[in-house]
Amino acid sequence: MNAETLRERAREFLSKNDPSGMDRLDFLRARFDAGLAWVHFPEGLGGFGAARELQTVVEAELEAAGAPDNDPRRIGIGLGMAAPTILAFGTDEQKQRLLRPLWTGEEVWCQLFSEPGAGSDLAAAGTRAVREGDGWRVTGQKVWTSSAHTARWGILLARTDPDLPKHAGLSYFVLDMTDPGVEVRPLRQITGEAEFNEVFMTQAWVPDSNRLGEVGEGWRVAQTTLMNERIAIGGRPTPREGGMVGAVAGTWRANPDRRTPELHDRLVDLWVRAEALRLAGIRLRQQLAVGSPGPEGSAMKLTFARLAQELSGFEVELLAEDGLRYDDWTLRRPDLVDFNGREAGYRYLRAKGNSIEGGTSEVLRNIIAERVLGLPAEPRVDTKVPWKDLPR
Amino acid sequence: MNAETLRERAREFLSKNDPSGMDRLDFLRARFDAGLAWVHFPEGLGGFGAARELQTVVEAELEAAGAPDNDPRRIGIGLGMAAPTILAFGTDEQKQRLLRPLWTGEEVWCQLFSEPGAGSDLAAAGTRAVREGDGWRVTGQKVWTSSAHTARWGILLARTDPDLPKHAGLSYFVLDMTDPGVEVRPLRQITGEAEFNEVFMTQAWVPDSNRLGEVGEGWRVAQTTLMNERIAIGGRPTPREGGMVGAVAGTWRANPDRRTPELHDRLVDLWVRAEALRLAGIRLRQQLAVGSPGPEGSAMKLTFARLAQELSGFEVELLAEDGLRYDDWTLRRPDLVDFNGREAGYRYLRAKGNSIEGGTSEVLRNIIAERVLGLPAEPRVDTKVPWKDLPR
Amino acid sequence: MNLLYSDIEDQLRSSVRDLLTARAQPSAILARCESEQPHDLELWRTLAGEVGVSALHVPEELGGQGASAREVAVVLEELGRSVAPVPFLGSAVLATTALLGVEPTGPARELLDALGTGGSVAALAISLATMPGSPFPSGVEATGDGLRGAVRAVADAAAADVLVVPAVGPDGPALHVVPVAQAGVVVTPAVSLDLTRPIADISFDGATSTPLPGAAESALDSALWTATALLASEQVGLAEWCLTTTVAYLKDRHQFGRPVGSFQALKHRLADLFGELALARASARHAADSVGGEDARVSALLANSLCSEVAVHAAEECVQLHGGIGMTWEHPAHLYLKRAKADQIALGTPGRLRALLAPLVDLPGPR
Amino acid sequence: MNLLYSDIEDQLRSSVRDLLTARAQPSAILARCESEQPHDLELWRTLAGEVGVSALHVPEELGGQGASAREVAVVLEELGRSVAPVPFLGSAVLATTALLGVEPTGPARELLDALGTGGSVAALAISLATMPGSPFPSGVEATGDGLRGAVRAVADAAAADVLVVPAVGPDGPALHVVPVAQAGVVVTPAVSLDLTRPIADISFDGATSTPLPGAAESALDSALWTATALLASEQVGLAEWCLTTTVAYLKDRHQFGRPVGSFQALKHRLADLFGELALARASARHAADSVGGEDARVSALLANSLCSEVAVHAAEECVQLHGGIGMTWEHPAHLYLKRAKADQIALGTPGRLRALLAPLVDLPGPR
Repeated sequence: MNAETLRERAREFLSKNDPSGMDRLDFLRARFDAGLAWVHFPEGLGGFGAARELQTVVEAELEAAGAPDNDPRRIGIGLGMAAPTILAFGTDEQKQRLLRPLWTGEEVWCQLFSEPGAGSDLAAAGTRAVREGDGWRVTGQKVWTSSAHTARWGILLARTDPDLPKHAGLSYFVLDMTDPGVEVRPLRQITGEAEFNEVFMTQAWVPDSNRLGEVGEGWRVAQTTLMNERIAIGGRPTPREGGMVGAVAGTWRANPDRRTPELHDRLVDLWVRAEALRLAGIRLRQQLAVGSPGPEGSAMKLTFARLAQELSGFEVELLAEDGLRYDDWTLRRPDLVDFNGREAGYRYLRAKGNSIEGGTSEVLRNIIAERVLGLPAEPRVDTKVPWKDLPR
Repeated sequence: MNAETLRERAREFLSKNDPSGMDRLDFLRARFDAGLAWVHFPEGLGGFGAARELQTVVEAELEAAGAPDNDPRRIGIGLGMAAPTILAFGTDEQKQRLLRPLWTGEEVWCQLFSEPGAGSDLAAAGTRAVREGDGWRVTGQKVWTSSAHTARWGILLARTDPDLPKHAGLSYFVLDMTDPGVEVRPLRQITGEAEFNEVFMTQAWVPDSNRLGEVGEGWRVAQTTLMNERIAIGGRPTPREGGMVGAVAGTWRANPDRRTPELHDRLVDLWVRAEALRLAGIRLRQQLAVGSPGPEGSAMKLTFARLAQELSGFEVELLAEDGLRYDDWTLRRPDLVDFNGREAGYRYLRAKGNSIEGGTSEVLRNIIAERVLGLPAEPRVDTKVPWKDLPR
Repeated sequence: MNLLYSDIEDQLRSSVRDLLTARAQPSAILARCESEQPHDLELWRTLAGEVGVSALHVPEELGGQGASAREVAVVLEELGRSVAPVPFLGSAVLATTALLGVEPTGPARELLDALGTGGSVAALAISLATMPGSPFPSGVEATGDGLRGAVRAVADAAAADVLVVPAVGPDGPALHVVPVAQAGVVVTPAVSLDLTRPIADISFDGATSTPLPGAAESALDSALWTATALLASEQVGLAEWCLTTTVAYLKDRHQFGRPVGSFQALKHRLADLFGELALARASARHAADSVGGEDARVSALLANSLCSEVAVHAAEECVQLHGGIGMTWEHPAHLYLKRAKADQIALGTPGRLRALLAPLVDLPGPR
Repeated sequence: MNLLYSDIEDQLRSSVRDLLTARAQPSAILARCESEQPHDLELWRTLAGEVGVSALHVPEELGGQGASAREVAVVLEELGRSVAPVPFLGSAVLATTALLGVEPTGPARELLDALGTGGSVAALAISLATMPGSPFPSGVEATGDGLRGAVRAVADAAAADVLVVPAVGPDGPALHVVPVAQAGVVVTPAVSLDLTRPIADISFDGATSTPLPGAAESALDSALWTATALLASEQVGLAEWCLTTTVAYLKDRHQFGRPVGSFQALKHRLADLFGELALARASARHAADSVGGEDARVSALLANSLCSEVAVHAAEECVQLHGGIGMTWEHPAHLYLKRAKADQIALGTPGRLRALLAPLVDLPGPR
């Protein structure tokens, strides 16, 4: 399958499915069924096993034809994390049932991994799943769950055997978020808004047919999810000044009277690093395109978080008196985070989350040091003890 | 014993021992014998058990009378480290034999703790002392030994039992540096000079009467030495701009054409932190004077090292073209380190040692975190294993 | 130079701390901060009336405690540690110091008395971002028809029943005493980054006022310099809370089967923070000790610029090292982060203060 | 924009690296650096004559390799990694680029040929600290009696048998070719911070010279901008050596019964350095790729200012994390520290370069 064949296939599909004359959902379903959803997925599951890079060919054709998209940012967790995991570990029935409405956006997904007591240490998750007949009863609390309030399904990491060491006693489930045992509460952040949720499960029911992977294999399944999360983050190409640096540079340009020599050098230094990070992102994508992604990618999120925090902290200082203000403390539930839609104080506070969410900067540094640089692990005290005996 | 009595005692001593008409060494010996050497030492050992703070009264009287001093910087290791250890752990004979020539400077001391394989981990020292008759044969290598080439005695940490865990198998000796089994070689540093030495011991002889403390008690004895080292470092009051910041500020003032806005803010920031460090030192001494030293002292050396490095790095940048030069790479053996007697490049390189010598900044951070902040220790893998079985 | 805490200062600290521990717990502060009345005026009346914090550095002959700026600094350390929403900075530091700089008779003396008991709360009508040494503000004019003009970002103004307003009239600059409860004064609370010391904007449209005789410019100057020196102590208290709270949390929190505080990378960061705090404390004590003395400006700029950086760093580390919980609204860490960031701006950002300091210590800039 | 390494570049890299591994081990460099001849001219002749590094970006029609600045950058990466004392920057980058900027005929062409084979070594007679965009230097005058004047801190001058000298004469600025072996030229090696790229001072007292026809100012400008862009790659190579060497040492070195590299605080610092290096490399590749193009100045300033900071940081961490051994003369870490610090100054310190960059990216300074 080369680009030309694919382009033809897309055109042929469009000739039979005119987006201007079709219901959006019907169009998306048809696109899925035509194997043009994600071309690297297998036939019958929205693709036909083509090379991943070729997806861009399809997107270009469809975009040119004015086709509706599946609103990928809204359903990012499903697309980026749940789908690759279902593909890798799901049964045929699970794939058939779940992937199509996931891709079309009919069913939103959320991720139920983090717990109040298991943040960086995800493998210590304590949410219990107890076998009952042909299913499981799940009780516990998850946290930092975006989209939980709109989600139909959650990918859930739960403890099925507390007597085993922590990595061995986990299993991986698909939880029906409409189950009466599931309660979703908004979790307010320091910005005032609530992007995330807490999810409380009280004897929530999961049929065993909604298990992904074997019992006790949850950690391995979760690794697939997390690896895909890391790939998904920070992947988009941006133009120069496309990120937060653009907002801050704009504030600088608009405020000549607030400039000082000290702030000037700081800004140029931040600008330099932001631009270098952008170049490093371009370099990474060039590596990916020739099939040899470099290890530098693992450091991108770390640098991104630091820069976002320094830039936004700088901006508040630059604004001086106006930095004493905030735009709005109202408890809101935004669908998407948009740094540029809010003011400097919001950016400052929201950026604090960049070094926490999706793996803290501390955990990322461990990963870089051990997996990229090959430095030895620290002595571990938690890997051989039964989970129930771990100090917490 | 109050200040007044002591002042009278000093005056009485001076009336009998006129420094202007006496041989320097005779005067120092007489001062020692009169108990005016270190007043907090016991009677007969150069003092008479007075409060340590009262020493300043004696110094003031003697200085006013033009008395010679014992050149304390030249014999700092003896005064600051060997003497308190001998006092705490020596036998009466050892104290009588060693303390007087130590204090008068007739016998210079050096410290034989660090080894190439035992730097931060001093307790892993591998220099072996093997019992032979009424003494010990010592074989091994020590490093970073200042004054070794002028020293008569060395305080030596050596392994007397490799089958015990590392802290338990050490003993503490006084090594005769003139022994034929001792070879001293200068150790050249990145500055080009050799402040320090390597000391090679090959079957060097130490009579058992030169052991300090019990066999196997070496680590405890060494703790006394090290505690006194930390007290000794960074203790002197300086005037504003008295330290390296003065040299750098001088370079700034002398070079108006090399100033830039960026360098300006950096310099003022460094100046602020240097002055705050000086104030913190004053505060610490005020605490000591009222008998309640605060825990902040442990952080002073850490901050000092960082500032010295930042300041000297800044100065080289400020000098720009002249920063490409160095004053002299000749291998020299300076008696004392004097930042101000050399140029910017030397300061830059020499300051790199500040975060290594006398305990690395990394070890100091561990100490602050555990002993001051009370954070838990890391899991230890080296404390219960026989020393000989440790990985190295 | 005395950089220690005296016994009297320690006693004062413990009175203040006991009261704040009882009455200003984070949950209570959080519940209040989005309410109609974010300032806790009841707590303030107790602090002022019972502990006597609001007239500390007012001379005894003017009805005050006759203490020095050092004691004011100790109170600020405790208030920084608790981020209690009381108008200490606005009323007891800025407004009171300004009043002490003009002729302390007549209306000035009456107002000092009222502030000292906590019976009245004042705010000095200048932007909280005003730097020490700034020229006398020209935003409010004293006309035959009363005061006219506006001031933005005034600390504690929403809690004040009376304002001390720098205004320029036909006879030059003067401080005016202005009751809030009149038609010519509108105080509009701003949405503030700092939830526990909210700012407000004030407009004057023919407001009735009493001008105070005396040297208005030097009085305002003195208020700004004193506040610059003393705010460093609030920042020290705040940074210390952040360090202490983080250390306590990391001792307790377990991940990977170990207390998180046993991980070396975190230990080293906290050790560094401890080192910064030692510098901050020494410089803040020095600044408090130097108020009114020869080295006052240098020590105020030094302490405020340094402590601003340290407090923000401490608050940012506090949020980060708490992990997810530190990002939540229900945990108090964000109150400290917001206060630290606002304090960094208050009375001048660190870089702007360093630029002021440079010529005072013979470090001239590029030609 | 291509930020990767091409296969040809990889081959070039490995030829250079193999040679340097065989012939420029740290012990040999150390032994040489305090000798009478700190440059390794024999190694240089091999690099120039056999590997062909000295005429890489000289067009084929001028007898060069016809490669681009990208390949020059790859050689600089390797030279940064080995700190081999060869006059690549002075001769093959600065002098050669300057010669390419004037009319490449007659004496200029002859000199290019001689430099390309390694038969001759040149230095561009400007201070290594000169910033790109600087005005044409006025320190050397072309008079009827030959060149007169002096230049300080010229990189690689002590290794040069010929100098390319910017001088101002009655007809304006020109580049002059000046043989070193004459009475009118005195090259005095300076005691240099950087032991492996020593500088020298040069004085001209009636030196015989051949003025080169062509646009001297733009030729010099081009040499400075190109060198600014490419030195970033040397800094990347240097930083990478520091990181790799430190990682290897910390895996091997044991303290407290553990490999030192298992201590988390050190791991985190090295991870941060790895992140910095990723930015440095991307920016250095971008600068090399942009030489002569539209974005050349921005990318050169960006890369050099950033890579200067990263290289110094890497070298400082290398020394610190090696502990005592890193402070000794016998360990090569100091050679890298000294090179990194000198490179930070070369062609402008990072702060000075950022000040140049600001207006180019519409970030104007305070009014």
